[in-house]
Amino acid sequence: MVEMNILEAVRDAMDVMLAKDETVYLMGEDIGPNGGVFRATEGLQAKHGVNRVLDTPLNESGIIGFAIGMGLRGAKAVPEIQFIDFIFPAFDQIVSELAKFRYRSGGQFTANVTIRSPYGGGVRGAHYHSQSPEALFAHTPGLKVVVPSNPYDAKGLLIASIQDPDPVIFMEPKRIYRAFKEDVPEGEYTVPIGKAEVVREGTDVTLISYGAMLHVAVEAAQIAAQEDGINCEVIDLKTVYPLDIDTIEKSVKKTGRVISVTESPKTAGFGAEISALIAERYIEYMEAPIIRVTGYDVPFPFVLEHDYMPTADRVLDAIDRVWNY
Amino acid sequence: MVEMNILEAVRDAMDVMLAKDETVYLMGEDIGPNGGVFRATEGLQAKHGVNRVLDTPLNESGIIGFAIGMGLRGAKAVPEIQFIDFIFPAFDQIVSELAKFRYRSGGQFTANVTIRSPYGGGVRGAHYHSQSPEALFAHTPGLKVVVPSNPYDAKGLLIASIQDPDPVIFMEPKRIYRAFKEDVPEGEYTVPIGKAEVVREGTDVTLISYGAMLHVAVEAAQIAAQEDGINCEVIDLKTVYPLDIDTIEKSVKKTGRVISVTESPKTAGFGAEISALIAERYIEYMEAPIIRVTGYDVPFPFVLEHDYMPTADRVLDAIDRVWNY
Amino acid sequence: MRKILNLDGTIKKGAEEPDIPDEELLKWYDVMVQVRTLDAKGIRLQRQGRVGFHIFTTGQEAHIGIAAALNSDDWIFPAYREHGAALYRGLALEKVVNHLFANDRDTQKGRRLPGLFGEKSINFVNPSAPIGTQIVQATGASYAGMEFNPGEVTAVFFGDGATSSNDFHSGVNFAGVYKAPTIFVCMNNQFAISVPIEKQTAAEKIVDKAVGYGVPGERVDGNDILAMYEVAKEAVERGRNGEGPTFIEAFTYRLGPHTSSDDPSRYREDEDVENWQKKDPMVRFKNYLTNKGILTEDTEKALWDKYDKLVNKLIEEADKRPKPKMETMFTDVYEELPWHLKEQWEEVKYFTEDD
Amino acid sequence: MRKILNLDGTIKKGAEEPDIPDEELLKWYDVMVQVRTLDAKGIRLQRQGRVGFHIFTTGQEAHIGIAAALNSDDWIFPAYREHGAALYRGLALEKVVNHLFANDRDTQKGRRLPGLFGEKSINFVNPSAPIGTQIVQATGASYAGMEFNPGEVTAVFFGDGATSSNDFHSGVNFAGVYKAPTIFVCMNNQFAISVPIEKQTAAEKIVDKAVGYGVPGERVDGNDILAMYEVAKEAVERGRNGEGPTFIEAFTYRLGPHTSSDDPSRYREDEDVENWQKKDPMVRFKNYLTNKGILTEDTEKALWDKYDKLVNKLIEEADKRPKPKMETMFTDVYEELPWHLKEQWEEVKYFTEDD
Ligand SMILES: Cc1ncc(C[n+]2csc(CCOP(=O)(O)OP(=O)(O)O)c2C)c(N)n1
Ligand SMILES: Cc1ncc(C[n+]2csc(CCOP(=O)(O)OP(=O)(O)O)c2C)c(N)n1
Ligand SMILES: [Mg+2]
Ligand SMILES: [Mg+2]
Repeated sequence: MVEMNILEAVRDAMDVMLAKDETVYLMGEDIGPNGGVFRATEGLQAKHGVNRVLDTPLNESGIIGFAIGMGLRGAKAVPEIQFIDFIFPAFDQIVSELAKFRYRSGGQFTANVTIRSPYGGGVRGAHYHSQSPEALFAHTPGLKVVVPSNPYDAKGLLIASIQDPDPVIFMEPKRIYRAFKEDVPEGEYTVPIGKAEVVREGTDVTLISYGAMLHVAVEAAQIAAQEDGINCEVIDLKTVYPLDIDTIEKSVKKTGRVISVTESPKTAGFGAEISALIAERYIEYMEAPIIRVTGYDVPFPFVLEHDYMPTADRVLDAIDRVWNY
Repeated sequence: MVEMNILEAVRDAMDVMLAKDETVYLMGEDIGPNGGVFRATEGLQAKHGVNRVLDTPLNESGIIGFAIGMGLRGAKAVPEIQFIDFIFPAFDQIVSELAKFRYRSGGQFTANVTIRSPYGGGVRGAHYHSQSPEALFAHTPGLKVVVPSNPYDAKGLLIASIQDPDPVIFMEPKRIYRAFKEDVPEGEYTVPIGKAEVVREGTDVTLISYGAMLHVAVEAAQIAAQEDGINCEVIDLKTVYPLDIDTIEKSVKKTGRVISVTESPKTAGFGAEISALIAERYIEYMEAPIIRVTGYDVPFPFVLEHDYMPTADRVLDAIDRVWNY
Repeated sequence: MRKILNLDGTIKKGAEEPDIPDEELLKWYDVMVQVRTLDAKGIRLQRQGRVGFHIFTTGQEAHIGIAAALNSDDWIFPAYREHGAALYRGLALEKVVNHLFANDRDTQKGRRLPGLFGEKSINFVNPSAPIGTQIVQATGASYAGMEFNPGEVTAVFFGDGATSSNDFHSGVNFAGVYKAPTIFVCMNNQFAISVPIEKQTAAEKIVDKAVGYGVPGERVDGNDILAMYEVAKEAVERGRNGEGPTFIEAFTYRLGPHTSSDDPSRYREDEDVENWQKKDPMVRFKNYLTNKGILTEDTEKALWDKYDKLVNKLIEEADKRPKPKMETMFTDVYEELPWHLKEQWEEVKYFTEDD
Repeated sequence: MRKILNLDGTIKKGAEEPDIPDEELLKWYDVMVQVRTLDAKGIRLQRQGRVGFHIFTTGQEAHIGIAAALNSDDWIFPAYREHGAALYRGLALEKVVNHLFANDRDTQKGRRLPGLFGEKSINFVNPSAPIGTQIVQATGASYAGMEFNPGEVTAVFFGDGATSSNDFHSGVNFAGVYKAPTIFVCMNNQFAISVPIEKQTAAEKIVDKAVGYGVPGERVDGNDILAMYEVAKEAVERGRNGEGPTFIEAFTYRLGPHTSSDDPSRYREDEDVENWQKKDPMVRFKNYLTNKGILTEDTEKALWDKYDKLVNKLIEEADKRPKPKMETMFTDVYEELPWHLKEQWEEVKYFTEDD
């Protein structure tokens, strides 16, 4: 075991896989000598070689298209998009190509590509260094979307993603990259893709979240317990798509009250999918409205960022609304 | 009044606006001498000039970026994306630029751009000539998403979109481009953006849809009335984003039973937003699960297209489920 | 512009005739016949409503010369008019025909528009429909090929329209930077559906684009299969030697419509088509083979007959086959079927059993 | 490479000295002082935690020569190191400083990272953060400008890294095809954050990229404001005369870090920086002005003092201003506030009143 923060865990996952599997390649802007703008790839080029860790020209569709080509030819490609806000130039390569290759070729051609990218607000990054577009990828059959919330999962899920033959969008919560450390096993281990975890058991209200927002949900749950004696169960989805319906089912049938906490704009965000699944499958268990705590439907702001982001306060208000319904 | 199908109505809207407002410009692939692959722009270049109706190089981000630039400089730009499946290379220009210009510049710079594009399945077009990505745009603050279902609305909404100072994604249901004709007024008129319409009154179940799927919903409603005596209310959203919550509210409070009918993949599709809004705001009125009838979570298929698309049969089954709940 | 064959099949003054075995030359012609037979049959089937769509290769058969310059384990990324390259590699016509009918034997499992097929066993990649996306993918594949199997090269085909695409820009650029052994082949047929090359780019020649990426370029008569073969050979050589990518502009013309949905009379003159018909790559090559005594009227007729019969038979068989099973709607989205697709599959079963 | 000024401010042998009024030359220098003052103050404020971010222009001030070659109603699309162009057009420093503090007087309403600002009144477009997007937008604007106001031209700035972007490719290509009067100015400072130009492209020179778009190109010493002015003048001339776009590669160097978040010692040698410091565009221009007797030690010092004091005062004032009102989170998403934003605004009010 080594104490690591999320950033170190991510780096360690890549280091382990580069050492273990010579078909693993990294590519991205500034990931070489600069070690990535967040230093996620620090030292990896020096250690594993300039052929395996590629600084790329400034073109995201190029990075992903190139990674797809490597994947088709047998590599496990792990491209980095510097900020997920810059993934949109690559959108066509991701949704038209990466997501559909296996299907359109009748299973003949596949590309094992794991797209890593820091996402999310709370870092004073404004419009273009703050977004959280998981809903767009969750609407794209063929992709998996993984969002860890702690160092142990970050490493285990990233290794699992690199090994997974299907394409994965691996979203790293940059707001908590360095927020806390945890014991993380050395070497190779995996955390299963597609499995959620109940990180706090409870009986009254189910909070569903992932990534950086998970911690906001947990904070709210703690306060609700302390201050109001409301006992929230908190689910960390970990994999947003395809999500773990069983864990959700069990919890919401128990509590009958559900709140999702996600940070992207509300309309057609991933919280909508959570609400819709529940309203479709378990509505008879619901004892209150199904609430979404989200970012607002505006471009990500700058100075008003704090008011834009879901906070424990806002979650507590939602808890109050469903509890006292 | 002139009898027109949707395609003719769309063409007429452009013709009217090109004639009336010299700041209106069209641009797209094959829209000049070829008149567009669906002939939506047939004759417009000959009539309004090669400077106003531009055949473009094969680059969708180029088309949209160029249109944005024209918009910034005072034009009303009406780019065509040949099939909406090919809009993804332009995704960055749409979500990072077009949607955010007004906001990021503090209201100083705006681009009046109306992106027209044929969308949807049912035309044996396979993966890349069939998709319906409205949910992606509805998750993008700053955009409006408009989807007409008949000739009258097609013309009136397109003229309204061109006049609207905000960017509009105008999705044309190509499956019913030529399906039926209606009386359409000559010259200029508008249908308001942001307003839904109850196209069939009913008391038992609310069906919410738009575009080509609206007709599937209406068909199911007719059968349900005839065969089972179930009286469905059918709402044509017309504007998907921002949608008309009042019309939805009134209807669902009345019926307590809701089904949305949309053709894109289910997960994180626009049906999810409809469900989520209702589960959040009107759950106490609900007497049954909120059901989504959608395409499946797979890339758009080819020979199995008929089984992929929502049909009256599938909607009827959903009606049965909510009615006999 | 590189050129070897005159229209009458003689060798152009000053050009050197490549030294290629007769058998190989005949194979090229054989594949040309297959391609053109498929075009003739395909459009007829489409007009009869028996298949949904047809994409034409006619006029662009000299691309087979590029395939011939590669080893069989080099990868090929086609656009959608390079069926000849697949057939050259030995793809059975039966597979093509089953694909056209999108039946249960279609390797694509009936998921694609007819004409968009790939085949893993011959390293012939399944093409997209969005234009240009394969270009940068080919760069990535060639880079991986260089890493995993030094000396391997990758060829990628695309049209003149595709040179405007984003993935062209990054594809050629990345290849230049990494010295990846990619052979970029622009089949410049001078139109992107209706848009003529002058509306596509102000560059004098497509090959000029290579300069901006620091990649060597070559312009070649795209209707001259010998010249195509020669420039490709040189490019392959460079690639195998670690000298990086090459850009080839093959100047050609599509003699048919863009696809079965297109009406070319809306945007080009009959006269142009007639002029280009005179430069037909098959006729020119046939003249060459005839001059050399490799091909006779009789052997040629026999070839056409053979494929006519064969393809007719394959069509008859393919048409009888059922469409792919319902489960193919859900498989191959992921390696394993997730819960929600299992659920959705159950739902479809319910409705189709109802029908 | 076009060049007029030697490092010592003398005119290069064979080059012609442009005929520019002293007053105008002094204005250029004045703007340079403003730009560099803002850089010095900005980074200090960032280090003090008083503003969130700083983007450097230092070393690239010769871009002012491009702005000087335009009319004031021509449009400019900056990247993010072209504050000089805005100041040249008369943008009040007060506006810049209020923007840096993202306060209630910021024209951007506190919505952008400090340094990313535009100003409608001077046709200086609000830049993005995604690299390259402005390039094709500029092409569109220049086309509209040509339609609405014949003779109008548009200039667009971007870095060497941006030449790899998709929107560079379509931007230059579309301009070539439509003969749009766009002046493409690549500020080639040889790095995209840490990525050196050799990893960005295998092209020998950035200007080579113009060839592939059929657009005339010019390479210029980007630290020589006179040369920058001259090539821009010629490009403007061409644009106004309907001769279409021009591509300018300005070869330069960023003397500071990429942004306040960057540590350039990780990827470049001190020696390089020192070498380029010797080519500092301000020093060179100062030498020229001094040689000509337009500038003296005293007038120069007075300039620095003036802006030092002015900016200090502006900072003091800006720092005191409140942040923009809560409603600015919701306005300008659309021209009018839709129902759901009204609702969300109510929600925010509820929480902020709670705080
Ligand atoms: C991204 C994208 N935009 C538009 C289309 C529609 N489309 C299909 S083929 C084509 C023209 C392609 O021209 P070119 O690259 O020259 O190839 P050719 O068909 O001439 O062989 C167009 C515009 C598409 N398939 N993909
Ligand atoms: C699409 C996109 N990808 C990545 C980034 C992160 N990024 C910001 S600036 C920059 C380098 C830009 O280099 P260049 O164009 O040469 O301009 P310079 O900063 O050198 O002036 C990068 C990679 C971005 N802003 N946008
Ligand atoms: Mg072509
Ligand atoms: Mg640079």
